[in-house]
Amino acid sequence: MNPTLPRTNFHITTEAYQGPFELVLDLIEERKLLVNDLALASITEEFIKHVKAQEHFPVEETATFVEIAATLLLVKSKSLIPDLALTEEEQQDVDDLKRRLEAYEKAREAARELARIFGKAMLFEAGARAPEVSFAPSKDLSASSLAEALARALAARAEVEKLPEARVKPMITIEEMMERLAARVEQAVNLSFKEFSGSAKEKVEVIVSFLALLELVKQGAVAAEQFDHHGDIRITHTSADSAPAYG
Amino acid sequence: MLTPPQALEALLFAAGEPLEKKEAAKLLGIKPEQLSRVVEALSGELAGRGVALVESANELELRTSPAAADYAKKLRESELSRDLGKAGLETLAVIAYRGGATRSEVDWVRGVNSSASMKTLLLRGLIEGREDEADRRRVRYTLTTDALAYLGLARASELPRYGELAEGAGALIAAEAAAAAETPAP
Amino acid sequence: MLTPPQALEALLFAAGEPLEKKEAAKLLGIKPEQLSRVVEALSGELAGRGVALVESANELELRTSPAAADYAKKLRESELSRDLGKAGLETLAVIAYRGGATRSEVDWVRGVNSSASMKTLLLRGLIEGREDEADRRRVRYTLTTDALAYLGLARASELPRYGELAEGAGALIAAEAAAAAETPAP
Repeated sequence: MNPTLPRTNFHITTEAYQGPFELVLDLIEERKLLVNDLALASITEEFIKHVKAQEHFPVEETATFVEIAATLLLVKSKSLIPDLALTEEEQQDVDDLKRRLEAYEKAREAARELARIFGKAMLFEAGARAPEVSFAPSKDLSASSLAEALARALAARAEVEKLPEARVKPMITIEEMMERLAARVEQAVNLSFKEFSGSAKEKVEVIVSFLALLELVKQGAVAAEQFDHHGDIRITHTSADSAPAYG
Repeated sequence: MLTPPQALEALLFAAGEPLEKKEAAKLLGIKPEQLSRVVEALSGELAGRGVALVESANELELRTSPAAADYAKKLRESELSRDLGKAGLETLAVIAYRGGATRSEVDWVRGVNSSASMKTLLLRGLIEGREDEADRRRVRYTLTTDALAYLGLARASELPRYGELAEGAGALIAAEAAAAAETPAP
Repeated sequence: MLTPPQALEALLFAAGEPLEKKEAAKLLGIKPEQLSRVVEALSGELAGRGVALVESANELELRTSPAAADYAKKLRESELSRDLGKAGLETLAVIAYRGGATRSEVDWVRGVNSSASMKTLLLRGLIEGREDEADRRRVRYTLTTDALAYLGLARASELPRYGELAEGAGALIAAEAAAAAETPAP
């Protein structure tokens, strides 16, 4: 990271966070940490607070924010209770989040570089010369080929508009996951309670407040789910890759 | 930092058409009497290349060099004989079915920038542009009479599946125009 | 007789717009795989001149060189269009630094739905989509020569901090696998 780069363009505080990765990275960078388990655990609470406080929450992304909150909680749980064994799927979620954050961190840095040079030293195209027009139709031109071309273009557009809705992920799985996680954390605390010695009281307090936090997220998940009854909540992975050729 | 001959080359390239010598000197920030040395230097640099500097009494222009005439001719022939392809046909179809369209309207229906296709269709005499009657700052493109005759059509409504396709394109344009009016840059 | 780089310069100058690489090879009478050497040679010959060769994944175009921006700007003030927003820049960055990306890859990296940004970039002609050669059901988006020109770059490898910020092949494969796992077969 280059500390000399102007970054004001990207830290307009009144602007709503566009996506969860942006928020996670901002919180990590504020603490001058690198993307790792420790950093993720240390920002979990703050992330959830932000999510709950954000009024202009992009509706479409609600589900994604809650999903990331859930994964962060996994990391946090593991950091508080090392005995807690993550399932293979959970561990995969955590690894996936770290990989994506690393990729996004680079993309964000790259975007700053592009912002710095975009339009600054433009390469201009050749000046337009008056075209010598001569009527030259082509072999592939006919009334029916025009009809086919327009029908194809309209169909491709309809597909692009439609695709996001096709990939709705049921929110219920997140709520279930939260509940499961809460239950497992409680159990793990009970199991290892006797191991707590001198600083036990402090640690118990941390975990109790953490459980309260989990409860909040659960409520958030429920709220998001209820919202889903009024409008579609879209998950970000579209593969709406059908688009007409440029030209 | 560019030398004056290099700056002149860039200016003439960007101008496209012949540039007045007085204007060129002004844009280069030199005195008119200094220009001839710059012109001479650029001519020398371009000697034997694919592009040449053409100088008349009052004007300067870049042109493909005589040695490159064959390539320019081949390019032109290829441009005129090529299939229109998917992008070209789509662009022409939007203009045909709408009975005329602006550049943005074509872009909106296709979802991509159509400048290159429009240029080709203009060059091949398949469409022509006129000031839009509703908004004089815009150009409205329509099929040329040659194109309509080639397609064997007296009017747009004779196109296959006219009602359905014209309506589909119209709906997209209306939706995009409304969206463009309310959203700023992303 | 012109050398192949000089002939290419003449062709691109005469075209006055981006020329498909395939088409350029055909017009030069060389095999497509021989083109990259000619492109390299011409880029070298144009170094320090007022005109530069811009190369995107699929096309070649002559443009004024970065150093000439201040001169050319005087002639073409109107072309300077508005900046891209944060979302647009991030989307452009993912596509640029990965040497092209599918829509799901962009979403995967940004963690948000990027359809709106992609649409704007397509409409502005800054990216173009083509069938992915590895998987024909997908569309791969790459920068256009126009996007490179806005950035003042002749080719993607000149992007700032390219080596450091470009994603390695490993990360790309991970992204593809993740996207494939979450995408039901169409």
